[in-house]
Amino acid sequence: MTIASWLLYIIVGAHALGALAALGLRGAAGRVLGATGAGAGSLATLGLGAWCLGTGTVLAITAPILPLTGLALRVDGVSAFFLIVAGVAGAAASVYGAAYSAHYEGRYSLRLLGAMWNVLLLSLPIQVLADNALTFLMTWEVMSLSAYFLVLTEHDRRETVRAANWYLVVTHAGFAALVAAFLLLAAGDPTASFAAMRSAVLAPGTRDAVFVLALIGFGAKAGIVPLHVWLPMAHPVAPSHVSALMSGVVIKMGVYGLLRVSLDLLGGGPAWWGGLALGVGAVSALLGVLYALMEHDLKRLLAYHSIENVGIIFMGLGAGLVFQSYGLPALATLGFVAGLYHTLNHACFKGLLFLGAGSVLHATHTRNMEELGGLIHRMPRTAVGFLIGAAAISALPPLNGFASEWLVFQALLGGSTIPRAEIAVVMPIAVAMLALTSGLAVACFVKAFGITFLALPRSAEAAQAQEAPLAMQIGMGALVLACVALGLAPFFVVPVLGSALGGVGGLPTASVEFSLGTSFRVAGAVGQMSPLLVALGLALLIGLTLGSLRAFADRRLRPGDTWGCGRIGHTARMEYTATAFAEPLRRIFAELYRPTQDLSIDFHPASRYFVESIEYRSAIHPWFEQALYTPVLRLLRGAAHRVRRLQAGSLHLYLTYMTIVLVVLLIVARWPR
Amino acid sequence: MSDAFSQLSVLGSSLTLIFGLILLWRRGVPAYISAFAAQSAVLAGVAAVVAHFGREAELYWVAALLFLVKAVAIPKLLRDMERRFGTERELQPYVNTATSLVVAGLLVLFGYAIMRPLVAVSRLPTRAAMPLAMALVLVSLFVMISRKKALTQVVGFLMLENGIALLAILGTYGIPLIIELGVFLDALLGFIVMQIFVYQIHDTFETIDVEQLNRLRH
Amino acid sequence: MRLFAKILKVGLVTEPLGPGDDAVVRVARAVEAKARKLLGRAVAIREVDAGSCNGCEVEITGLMSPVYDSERFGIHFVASPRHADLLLVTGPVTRNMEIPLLKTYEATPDPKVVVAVGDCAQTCGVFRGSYAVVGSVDAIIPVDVFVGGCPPEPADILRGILTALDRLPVRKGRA
Amino acid sequence: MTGFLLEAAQVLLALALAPGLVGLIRWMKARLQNRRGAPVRQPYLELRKLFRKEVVLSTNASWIFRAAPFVVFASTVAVGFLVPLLAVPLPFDEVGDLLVVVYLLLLGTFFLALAGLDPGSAFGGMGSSREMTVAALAEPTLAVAIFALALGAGSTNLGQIVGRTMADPLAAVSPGHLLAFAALFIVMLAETGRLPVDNPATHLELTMIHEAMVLEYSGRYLALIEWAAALKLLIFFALLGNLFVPWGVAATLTPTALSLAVGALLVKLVVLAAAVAIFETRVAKLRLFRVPELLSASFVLALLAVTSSFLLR
Repeated sequence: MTIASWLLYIIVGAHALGALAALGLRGAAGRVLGATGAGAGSLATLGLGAWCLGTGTVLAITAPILPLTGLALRVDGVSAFFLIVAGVAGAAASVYGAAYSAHYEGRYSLRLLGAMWNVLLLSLPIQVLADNALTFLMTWEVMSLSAYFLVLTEHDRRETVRAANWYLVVTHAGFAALVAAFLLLAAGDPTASFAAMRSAVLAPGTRDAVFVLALIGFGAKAGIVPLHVWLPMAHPVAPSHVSALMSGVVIKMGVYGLLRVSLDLLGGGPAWWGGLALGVGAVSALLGVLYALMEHDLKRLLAYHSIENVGIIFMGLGAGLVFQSYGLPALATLGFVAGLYHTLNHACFKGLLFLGAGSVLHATHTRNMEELGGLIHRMPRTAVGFLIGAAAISALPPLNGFASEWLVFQALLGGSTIPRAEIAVVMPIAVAMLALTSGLAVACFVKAFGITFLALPRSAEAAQAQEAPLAMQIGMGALVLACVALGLAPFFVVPVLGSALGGVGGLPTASVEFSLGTSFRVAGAVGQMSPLLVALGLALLIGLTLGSLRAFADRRLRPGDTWGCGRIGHTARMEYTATAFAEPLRRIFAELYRPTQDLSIDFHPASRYFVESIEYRSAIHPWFEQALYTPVLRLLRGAAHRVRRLQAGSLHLYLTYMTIVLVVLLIVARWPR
Repeated sequence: MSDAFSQLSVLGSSLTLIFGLILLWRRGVPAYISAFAAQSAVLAGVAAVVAHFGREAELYWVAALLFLVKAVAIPKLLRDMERRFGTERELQPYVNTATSLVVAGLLVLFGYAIMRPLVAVSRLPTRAAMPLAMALVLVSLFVMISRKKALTQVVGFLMLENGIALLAILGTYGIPLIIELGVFLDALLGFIVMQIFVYQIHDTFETIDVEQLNRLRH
Repeated sequence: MRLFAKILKVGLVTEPLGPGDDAVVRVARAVEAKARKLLGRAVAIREVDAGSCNGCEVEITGLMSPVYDSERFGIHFVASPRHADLLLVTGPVTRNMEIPLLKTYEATPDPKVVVAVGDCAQTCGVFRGSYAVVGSVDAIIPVDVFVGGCPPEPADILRGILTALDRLPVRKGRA
Repeated sequence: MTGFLLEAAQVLLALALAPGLVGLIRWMKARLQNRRGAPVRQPYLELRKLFRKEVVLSTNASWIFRAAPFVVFASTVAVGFLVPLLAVPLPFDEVGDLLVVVYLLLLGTFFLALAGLDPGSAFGGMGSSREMTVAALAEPTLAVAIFALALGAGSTNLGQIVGRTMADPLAAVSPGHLLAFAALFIVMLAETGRLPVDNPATHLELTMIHEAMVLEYSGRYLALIEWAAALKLLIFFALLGNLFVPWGVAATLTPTALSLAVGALLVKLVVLAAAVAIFETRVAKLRLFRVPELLSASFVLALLAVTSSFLLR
């Protein structure tokens, strides 16, 4: 028995016990024990990933659990990395969830929540370890369904049910694409192992089809535009620790899957694969952040940012695929590393932000930013956590978002070494879109943090808010530490990621491209930097400024009212709102948002010069979603109508159908090939 | 030596393109006319540069002619027209300014992409500037598509002609003088015809907004 | 071309206009010297219209014009009392402006001085006794200097500012 | 060791020169308006005065409001360490490249915008909203201009870009360079709150962008913010001057070369200040919703710069 396999057993055991405890025990005991199992299992997942990545262990296990093929598991660098992603976010969210789910007591089923939470957390490591098509697809389904039940926790709300339905439909459409992709990849044999797929020689047309199907299937899971519609519906209505895990890890399984299929199983492809991934990534990133800007529901805003960040990750992967097709392994590694690094970073800061938003929801019972405000005074620790998450997702140095976005930029700039016209056209546009995305993200998080946590509370609930319980603070604190550490230490993380990718899909095994040191240099890329030194410098300079101000400047300080041109009273109604904050951008991008406006004025009956009330409504409609989904829905409805004719309600008719199908199947099966 | 040649030709072409972009950015017709005059002057300069480095004495004549006709005479005529109509501003183009500019940027990239094969096989020192000339042609066409006022369209047409001339100068070191003159005359004739039309439109509709031409159908 | 012509034209007339009459020049010199000593020659003014007929405002605007150009003495107007050293208050204080005036005074960081400009600010002028008027400026906030006149000339206002700066307590040491 | 001394010297020089640069622009503008204007040293006096005044702090404000001036100041000074003012290569060149410079400045903007929202004043919120809008829309131009520069130099590190242009003087007049310069000039106007985008001398809250955010600050905090703003302007000028016209930047650390570098820097700053002053006299402030048009024009220039750089490779 090696350490790795022990860890694997601990993962399975802990989650199984956690699920059983959650199902079997009532009240606080079940909740805490379930969370403990989940947390322990996640820590073991993290340990397994770190151990395998650190020692380079390749572990392969086959257990005869599934029919036909058995459960085939294998750890390599890529899966070990995703184990770490799942472990970090899972552990933090489990600790947080132990306290967070307390307020569901007596209202919603805690048993189902605890059990499904453990099932989901168990399915994630299995997912990335899966080594044959059947294991992969079965786990995929378990993961999707457990996430579905978790989304449905608050099942008595209309929006929850609607969101869960959308999620189920889109994810199953994606699943269908995946099944098709794997069937093509394995030449019709659903039991084929990944090793067999790697060595299989496919026609170029088939390979293209597999890639496109995989992009659709995994893109639906990852929330790539235009398959993202379920994401901003499902993430807000799920319990917050579930949102954190779904946004941080579950949608990353799409990234993992795409990487596994396109790079590992297919071994890379023509340049347009990468170009397609880069393109949908850039569009998702930009549209994600643009819609996030218009959102005033804190959790939905974060959900749109998940789309944005998945887009950035896809840009990194796409750039990697492009470079690989041009035979530039060092640059390709840079692109993939940038994508993976951002995956890990996003799991940390987005997990943190969702947990922070959960604390706000927990304290104020509203997700609407227009009713929040001033929480920094009532919930100082949550505010610090959210601020760090906001700065990290805005790619501000020296936090982790900056390190990975810098890498994506470097990868794209590195593309300038390819002397081809299409690259010369695509790369500057991609760089510009990424830059616009990150600029808008900063604006969006100034809004999210500023409106939610600063200024005066805009409602009684916000004014009465209480700081989150300790367990929730611990969950957030862990992720804060992760964000800071990952931001300061790219010189450590990047070579590890490089070695994790080593050997996958023909990438160079030894990652000599990345030199260690506090400032890290990347061969093929065109710049270097050191977040650690930047952070040190900033800290030093702040200290120095503070010190010299103490010494030389006047130190008097007098509290006073906020300056409002001498207005007599200053109330929360006079503050800038989230809508107002985003208004300039809404006007600038009006052609995209197509806002509808509705102004109705009630005049005083006596005179038109006196107004009794003014009502102004404005809403934005994601027109491309309507343009895309309305026809599909109409088509589906039409098809369903036609199919309904088959439904006569007569038992005999149904039996006839079955007989016909049986006969046809027998004929097909017996048909000589 | 030839390095300076290609730098200068690219610089000149970039300038003509930027003057073309002013049509998308500014709203006043006087600014358009100034931009056109400046662009023509730069075009004449490019022709002179090509004449100097390419040792094509004929092109000096083309340069001088270009300068006289396009940088001096036509702008003067245009200003007269503008004065007669008063200031009509391009207030509501079909495509708003910011989008227009981004579209123009994409057109430049597109021009670059389609000229790439030609540039790759060409050995001329001026080859690097040709995509920019192509981009000017595309941008001028876009101006004519997206703007409403007849005068804007006239200037757009003239810039289109400038772009073609630039392409000819860069690509072949000037087509023979005779053909050049023919094209020139053509353009001049076209300009005069358009001028007459604009006057007619103005007299009929009291505006030179070409959107009003839709009314002719009824 | 027109752009260049314009800039050339502007460039040609870029001669400093002579300061107005002699009195202004003398006041100006004095203000400059005092201001340098007291506030490091940087005085930020917040103007408060506490109910004036805007006659005083016209004259105050004259301070910023090229003729008087108060900026050359380091005196400039700012948008927020938080940035200001000196409040320039005009008009009789109306009921609606009473609290805003007080709040403006409170919002101004120390050291600060107040100059009340115009007769109304001192005596309420023709508005005295009106139901809408609370009283003179010094009934609401401490005033350092009154500048008389209806309206006072910019030179008088400058002189008033100067006198007020005189009253400013000079802070020394670890200021 | 000399390298670190050089770093310290250049940052101190930048801090010392920055208010004077603002004063110089104001003085030139005053002259262009036929006014005598305040002397160039005026901003120093204003800063000294502000450091001696008390602070009035809104009761609604949190620690963010008090921390923001320090973050803004420190991040701008940190950028001062990364941008080559006098000599290349700087010892801190590999600590951060041009992207780090851009994002460090963005860090300052982020905190200043939060501080604008913190006291709950409507003006502050308006300023934050507008500042973030402009900052976000300026990003693509910045990134693409950096792309154009990196294409030429094969690096985003400032020392290498400067060094490459110094080695190949003809590159300074190459179209890619000139276009990128024009694009960055427009972005500079937007980022430092200069005229067609923002009016640094306005008193009307409704037309403000940058000023509206700092309406609530007073005393030493205001001084830090003003100083940081002046430093940001100087850094942008130095970037424009030294990245595109690197002549005079010392390649060796001899006294002659360094004094020449100081002289060259001063000349460049004065020239750029004159350009800005003349430009600001000529143009009117744009409506807020025409600012995107200006920025998209600069974006097109940057795209053209990239294309030209590709062409001439």
